[in-house]
Amino acid sequence: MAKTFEKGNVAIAKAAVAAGCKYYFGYPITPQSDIPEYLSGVLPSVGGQFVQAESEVASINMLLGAGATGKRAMTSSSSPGISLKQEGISYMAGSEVPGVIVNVQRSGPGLGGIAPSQGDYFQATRGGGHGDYRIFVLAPSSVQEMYDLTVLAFDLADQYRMPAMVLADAMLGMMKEPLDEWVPEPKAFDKGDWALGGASGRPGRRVKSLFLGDGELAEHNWRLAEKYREIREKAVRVDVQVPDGCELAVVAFGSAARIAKSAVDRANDEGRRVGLIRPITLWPFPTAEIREVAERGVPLLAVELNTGQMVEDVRLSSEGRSPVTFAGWPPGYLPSPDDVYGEIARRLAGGEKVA
Amino acid sequence: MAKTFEKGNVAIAKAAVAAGCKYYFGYPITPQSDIPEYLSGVLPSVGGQFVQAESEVASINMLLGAGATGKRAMTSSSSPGISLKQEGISYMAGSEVPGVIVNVQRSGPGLGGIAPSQGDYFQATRGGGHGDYRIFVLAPSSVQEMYDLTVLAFDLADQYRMPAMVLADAMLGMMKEPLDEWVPEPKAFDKGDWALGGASGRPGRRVKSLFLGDGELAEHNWRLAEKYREIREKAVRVDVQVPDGCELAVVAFGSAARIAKSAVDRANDEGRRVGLIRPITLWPFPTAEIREVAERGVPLLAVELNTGQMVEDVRLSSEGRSPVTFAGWPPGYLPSPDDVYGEIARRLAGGEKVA
Amino acid sequence: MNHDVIMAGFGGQGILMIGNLLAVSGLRQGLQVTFFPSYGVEMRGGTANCTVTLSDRAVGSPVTSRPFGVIAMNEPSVAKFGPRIRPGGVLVWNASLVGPDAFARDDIRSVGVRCNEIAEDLGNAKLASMVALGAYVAVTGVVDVARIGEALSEVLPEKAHKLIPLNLDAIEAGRAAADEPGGDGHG
Amino acid sequence: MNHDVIMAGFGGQGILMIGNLLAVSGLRQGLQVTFFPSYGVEMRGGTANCTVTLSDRAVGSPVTSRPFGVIAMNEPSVAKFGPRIRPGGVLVWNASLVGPDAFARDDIRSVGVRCNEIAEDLGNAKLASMVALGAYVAVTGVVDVARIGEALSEVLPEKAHKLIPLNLDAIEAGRAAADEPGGDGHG
Amino acid sequence: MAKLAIREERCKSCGICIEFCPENCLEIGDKLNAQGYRCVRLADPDACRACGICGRMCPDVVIEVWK
Amino acid sequence: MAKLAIREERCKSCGICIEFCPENCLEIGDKLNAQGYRCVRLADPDACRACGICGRMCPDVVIEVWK
Amino acid sequence: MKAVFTRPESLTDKPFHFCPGCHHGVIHRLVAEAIDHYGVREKTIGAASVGCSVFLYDYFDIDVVESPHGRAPAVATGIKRANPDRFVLLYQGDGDLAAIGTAEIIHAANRGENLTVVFVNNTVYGMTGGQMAPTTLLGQPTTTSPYGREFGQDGYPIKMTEMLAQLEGVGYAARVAVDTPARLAKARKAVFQAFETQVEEKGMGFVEILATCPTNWGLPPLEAVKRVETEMIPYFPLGVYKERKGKDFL
Amino acid sequence: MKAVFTRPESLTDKPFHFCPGCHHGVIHRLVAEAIDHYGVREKTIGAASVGCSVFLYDYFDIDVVESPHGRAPAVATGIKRANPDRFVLLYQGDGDLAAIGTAEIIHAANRGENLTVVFVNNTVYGMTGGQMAPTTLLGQPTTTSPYGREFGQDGYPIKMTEMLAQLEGVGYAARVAVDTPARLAKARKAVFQAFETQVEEKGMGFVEILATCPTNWGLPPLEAVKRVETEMIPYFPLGVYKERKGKDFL
Ligand SMILES: Cc1ncc(C[n+]2csc(CCOP(=O)(O)OP(=O)(O)O)c2C)c(N)n1
Ligand SMILES: Cc1ncc(C[n+]2csc(CCOP(=O)(O)OP(=O)(O)O)c2C)c(N)n1
Ligand code: SF4
Ligand code: SF4
Ligand code: SF4
Ligand code: SF4
Repeated sequence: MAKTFEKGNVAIAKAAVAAGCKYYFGYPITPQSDIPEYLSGVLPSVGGQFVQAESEVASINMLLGAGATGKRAMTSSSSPGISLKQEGISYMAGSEVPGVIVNVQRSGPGLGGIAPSQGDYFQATRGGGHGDYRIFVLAPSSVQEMYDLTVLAFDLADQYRMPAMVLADAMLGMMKEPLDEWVPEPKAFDKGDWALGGASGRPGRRVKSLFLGDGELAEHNWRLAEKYREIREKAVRVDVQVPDGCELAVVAFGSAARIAKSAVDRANDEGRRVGLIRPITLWPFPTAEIREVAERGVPLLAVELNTGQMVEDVRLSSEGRSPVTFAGWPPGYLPSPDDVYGEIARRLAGGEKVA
Repeated sequence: MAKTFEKGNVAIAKAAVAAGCKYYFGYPITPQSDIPEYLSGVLPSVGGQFVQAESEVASINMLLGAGATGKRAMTSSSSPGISLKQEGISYMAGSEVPGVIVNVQRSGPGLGGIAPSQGDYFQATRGGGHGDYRIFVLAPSSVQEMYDLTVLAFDLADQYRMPAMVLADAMLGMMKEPLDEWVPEPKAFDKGDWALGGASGRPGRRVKSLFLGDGELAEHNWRLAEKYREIREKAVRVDVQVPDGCELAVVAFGSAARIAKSAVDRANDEGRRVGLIRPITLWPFPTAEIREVAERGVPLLAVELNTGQMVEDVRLSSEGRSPVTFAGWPPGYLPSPDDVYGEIARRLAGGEKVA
Repeated sequence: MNHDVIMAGFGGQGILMIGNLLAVSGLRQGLQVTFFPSYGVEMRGGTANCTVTLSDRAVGSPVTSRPFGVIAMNEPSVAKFGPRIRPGGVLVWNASLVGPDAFARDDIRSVGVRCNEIAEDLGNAKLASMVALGAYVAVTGVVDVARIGEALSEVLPEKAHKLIPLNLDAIEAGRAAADEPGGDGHG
Repeated sequence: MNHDVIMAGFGGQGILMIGNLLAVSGLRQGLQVTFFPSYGVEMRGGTANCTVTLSDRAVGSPVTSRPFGVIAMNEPSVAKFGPRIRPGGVLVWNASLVGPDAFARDDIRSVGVRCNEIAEDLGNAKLASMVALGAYVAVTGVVDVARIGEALSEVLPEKAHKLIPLNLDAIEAGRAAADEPGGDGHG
Repeated sequence: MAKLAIREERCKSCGICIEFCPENCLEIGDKLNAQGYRCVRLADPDACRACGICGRMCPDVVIEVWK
Repeated sequence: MAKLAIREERCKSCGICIEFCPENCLEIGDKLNAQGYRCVRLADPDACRACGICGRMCPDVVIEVWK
Repeated sequence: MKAVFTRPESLTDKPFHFCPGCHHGVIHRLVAEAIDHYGVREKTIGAASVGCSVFLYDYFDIDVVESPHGRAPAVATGIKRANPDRFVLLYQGDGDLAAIGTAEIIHAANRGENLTVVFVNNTVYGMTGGQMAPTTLLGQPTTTSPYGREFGQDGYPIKMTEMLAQLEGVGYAARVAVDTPARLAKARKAVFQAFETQVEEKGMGFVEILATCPTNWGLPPLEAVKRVETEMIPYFPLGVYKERKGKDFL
Repeated sequence: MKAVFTRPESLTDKPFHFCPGCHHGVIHRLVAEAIDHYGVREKTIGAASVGCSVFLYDYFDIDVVESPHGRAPAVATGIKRANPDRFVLLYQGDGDLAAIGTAEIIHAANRGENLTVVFVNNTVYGMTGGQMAPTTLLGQPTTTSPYGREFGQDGYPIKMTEMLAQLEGVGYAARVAVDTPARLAKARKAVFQAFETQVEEKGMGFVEILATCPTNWGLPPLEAVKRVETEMIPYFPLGVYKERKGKDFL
């Protein structure tokens, strides 16, 4: 099939259908409403269900319900709506229910605005909900990746029985690019030993996060921690372009990485050696990969569309091995490649004291 | 007045009244319901209002409303309820509305249980809501501090026009200790230039977080970031007990610090030299103070009632200057001083590989 | 001095009441005290327990894994907390609900008291845990009995003050039972 | 080749439509393209703009601070984006709503077109931005006009295909207007 | 003949079965169960006509009834 | 005599005032305002009896009416 | 011998943790009887809620998912939409359904979700220690209305069945009590009807059951049972508020 | 000359950002007239909501706090409880009030908060681009009900005024429209009544106003205005649903 020219949001919606997701629960919010709009038209025709919930709180809980029965399902929203889903996300993580959650980030805090932002990095990667848990956080940086990583999110969610979030933003959601709508091979995940479907020929089973027996909850938490450790080892995805001899490596994800890429290209065109590290999974974060670059002594520059969030993970990766600096643009002003180039140039000129 | 023997939760409620808080909005949840229960009896008699809201979402928004008019007000809840307040907290931070939020943490993730936990450290310090914002996070570690830090929370909230959270847990909330119910001097905070009370003799004004003008929101975010920077410089509180020659320093807050204290005492009684660092403000985190200890080469052991959250801030403080290890007990098993002592002893014996 | 005791039983047996009472008695005796309940308020029909620590220094941890004393009002509590007692410590157990063979240790002092029956004899089944407290205080001497009287008037709401004598009777009955031959030990 | 153009105007003027159309035309001409709208869907009555980038290499940033071209359909858009045009670039402005004195630069090519009137003459006021696109494509030659025809049939839903000829007329009228003497420059 | 099966360990001594027994044949017994409740017992077996009301009203499904 | 003040820059050409004018004295004019709308105008001033309906029905408070 | 009354099959053998005299136990049993009667045990998925009934999953031998407080109707919607051939059961308290979960129950009802909802109204938050609920009666003291619920401060007790019965999506709505043998029999019928409504796909089947909470009312069990009749029923009238005969709403 | 119709004083001079023919403009003006009439401008605090009316604070020369989507009734409760002598005004859309904010409006009403609520029902989510609202009519296509709202899938359009009128805490509840001069006059009266209810401390004053959204209905302004009469009013009957004469609820 020839490439279509598609909006990032629509790419996510199409990927969900391609991945076999039949159930969508959501509440309108800009800049992601294309997702429910597209799916409300398409899901009925594939035997699925589109439910416009009364709120984001209801949506995430519908996802919990559908996910608990082993069915592939999705919800999507944008920043304030995602805040409202935090209790539900914590429940899903605690009850080990798979499901895909899309956050097309907009500006915050509060009502903020609808411009692109990466202000929800902490919320996504540290768990905005209560308790010790993690969710997958995938950060696409092109319309094609909006599609590819959504497909991946469904697989990861099922494989590890946990929520997976696609963390996009208003830029990636609203922009259009050519898209290859490939059809994934259906993967078989055996949910027979936990999914609910009626206690036919077996005792009733439960999907829950309440554990009151002596030490039971501690054990549950350690089991989750062990799962997360395994994921940190196995599931990291990152695009590292830091050839030998680099004077600086920019670390950026999502739309910031797009903008940074143009700036890095320009610096290299001008004869400097600047690398680019683009985390694709934000959780698990590519700590080892960045550490390796830090160990080579390459200074790191974190570029984000916020006032400094991922930079903490970069620092935690470097842990003093090489200097880490930050350049950020909170929402309300979208930096151009020139802006980012300016920051790179300042670093190369030694103009920035490193913390 | 002689010391009373009081529950931590009640100490918070009494401190709120002493600090001049007249308005409380909340929804019942264990293990903090003593707070609304106490206040429902007392507030009417001081000319205040106790409102049992229909939910935690409503409570935080009532707080937003009362706070926007410059009145001292409070809400309290426990972990899942705090997750539901995240959108509202982000709005308060974005609109610069003061208010006190109490989280008496229980076990998570999900429904979890009602046992003590420190699983919400990330949520509290990184912002569980969307966007770039911070709130004060104060971590009492005795019933007296439940009182003292609640009083402080009201002052900090008013001084910096932002939410302040008292982050306690089921242990501190339910335990009883002697309490000195001192009466704070009323501090005067001038709210005349922003609080709402009717546009009498002046144009209408607004309390809001939506900024759509060109670059306006970016500017707003930078202004907030600058405020946060100032707070980081001025408002850190920490109790550092790391005499020269220490072989190890334990870093712990809240109830974990109580348990750790007994373990550290035992180690010192046995002739070892072990220090204790107790962050009192979790945000702003005592980065410089811990860094100073790390610079002295003292290995750091973070002890928490979770699977590892504050330890990241300890690592970010050390940034490789001295080794940082972690010992944690997620909820469901409450460690005894012996458990913590065991971990200390292992470190002293060199038994733990440092990451 | 550092005296820590865990009291445990069914929710509703008055465990938290006696813990609180002992703590306030200690406080009024000039000790440093903490009282830490572990009670499933969100879990009906569960068990309740609390830890009271009395010390002449500031109390660090309000929880303990190896207490000096245990008051166990039902069988699960004996099973759970009995083994944790430090050698040389004290166990008071409710012989009304716990059989004599439930638990044995030679390195502690173990006192069985028929708390329910004694309380019912006093006319109020709810006093069972007060009886146990009386026995515990008698055996350990951790606080003066007089302090308990004072603490009762501090802890009980005004309108319940008329019940103080009855409570003191229960304490006294517990003391007496602990002193009885055979009240001590596993029989 | 790396051609970036910002189109801007009131919400509802069809800005996103022409941006999308230009991008698809480029795509069908074998170029790499991105289309990035910046539209206050949650803000009625606001302004809309979009950036289209056409390149023979993979497009990095879909946003630009200094575009080659600008199509400005109202006065605020001229004021906002006009100054950002790279020297040697192109500005097409809507002379129906923007006065001739609104903006002047000597280092770019500036083309005023009475888009609203031309569109109304064609019988549909909504074609104004299509007229502007016609002028822009004529001036810059960034894509073949034939590609726009193809792109129209890809972009418009089947039932709107009957409107394709009218749209092409608008493109053509825009081209013609741009060629007119006086259509070029500030007058 | 009526048969009542009373699972004594489950009785919470609430008295509801006694209150609603139309023949007044139940009463609170002397025995403490492990939960500390004095369990209900069939005081007057002959009067019982196995109507089943005690079983149905009991919140704890303590009593089963056969005829 | 009736006086209509029409703030042309605010008119959005919705036509509501025209529709509800009982005397049919309003119409859409030729002039484009800066927002690109052709503003309403009083076509027949003599017919206007200053009832105020146009002002009240206009969603944009474009028209004020005096008598 | 013939069984006059025996434990229903879909109840597990686990003893209830409820307080003495608490009506949750009776209501659990009625629900189990309905599950048995309609033979749906093997195709039922329960959406448990948070409250004293949170351990539902220990007592019913069915599949259960735990919902966050108040959100069971949303969780159940997710289950039912993804599994229209399953039987989906909700059991919610008055804090859960009438306070925090107001939006969820109203919109699940309004969408006409085919669900069976058992709503236990005991006029307080039981599990958390007796705080005021939206259903608390005027004058009733609770731990957060220590001077008694007062309209000017706290509003009137809310009548959920009346409110929900108005919505087209609701196929059956009734209020019953289990304080006497006669009312218990009616309650049983109502619970069965609420099941049947789902079985026949007539929209939401809703039954509100007035219940005791002796512990938080501070009353001995038998006095608590009496209060249902003397104080609750007068304010919360019993009866069937809606009964759709056919699928006439489609 | 005598003014027949002039701009109310408490409206700022800022031009509305609404689409051509959108009734939000008329309703804003009515509200401003009520503020002027009751002389409460200097003591009013508005709780703005999220929707096309989010810029309320630009148009009214009053103090305003911005509420999260749907939560204005909670925000307003906080304001009013802490400032009982202030006049507190809410202005909410149907997505805001009847979907995400269902629990907040019902409980503010049930608590009898002294608030004035202007509820603009235009059967869609305007600001976000025309998605289905709980009030969307059966058969009405929207961007998330592209085949038209269908009961089996989406439920019936919800009638908030009828639901709220039942609650004791509501002092006044009416549904009006502004599509013709005659109805506009009645609507003005109803808005005034909703103000008066708060002024006289009779509980919540609630007025639902049927309104156009030409943009998201895909209709030219005049056709949109006609739809109010032909499609909306038949389903959402106009009238006063509740009017408390005295403080008889106290
Ligand atoms: C988000 C959240 N808020 C609050 C709670 C605490 N909580 C647990 S159960 C409950 C209410 C119980 O009352 P009800 O629903 O009436 O049921 P009952 O216990 O009386 O049967 C509350 C408030 C919670 N678990 N989660
Ligand atoms: C928590 C949250 N969810 C969703 C949104 C997106 N949103 C903004 S306005 C709106 C609905 C607007 O519809 P309505 O209330 O009917 O008002 P109208 O625009 O039609 O006047 C929505 C869903 C938001 N801002 N916040
Ligand atoms: S009703 Fe049940 S629990 Fe109550 S006394 Fe009778 S048998 Fe015991
Ligand atoms: S009603 Fe107002 S906006 Fe509409 S045409 Fe008339 S003056 Fe213009
Ligand atoms: S607290 Fe009340 S509702 Fe809960 S089990 Fe006890 S009596 Fe029943
Ligand atoms: S989108 Fe609809 S509600 Fe919003 S301003 Fe336009 S017409 Fe009015």
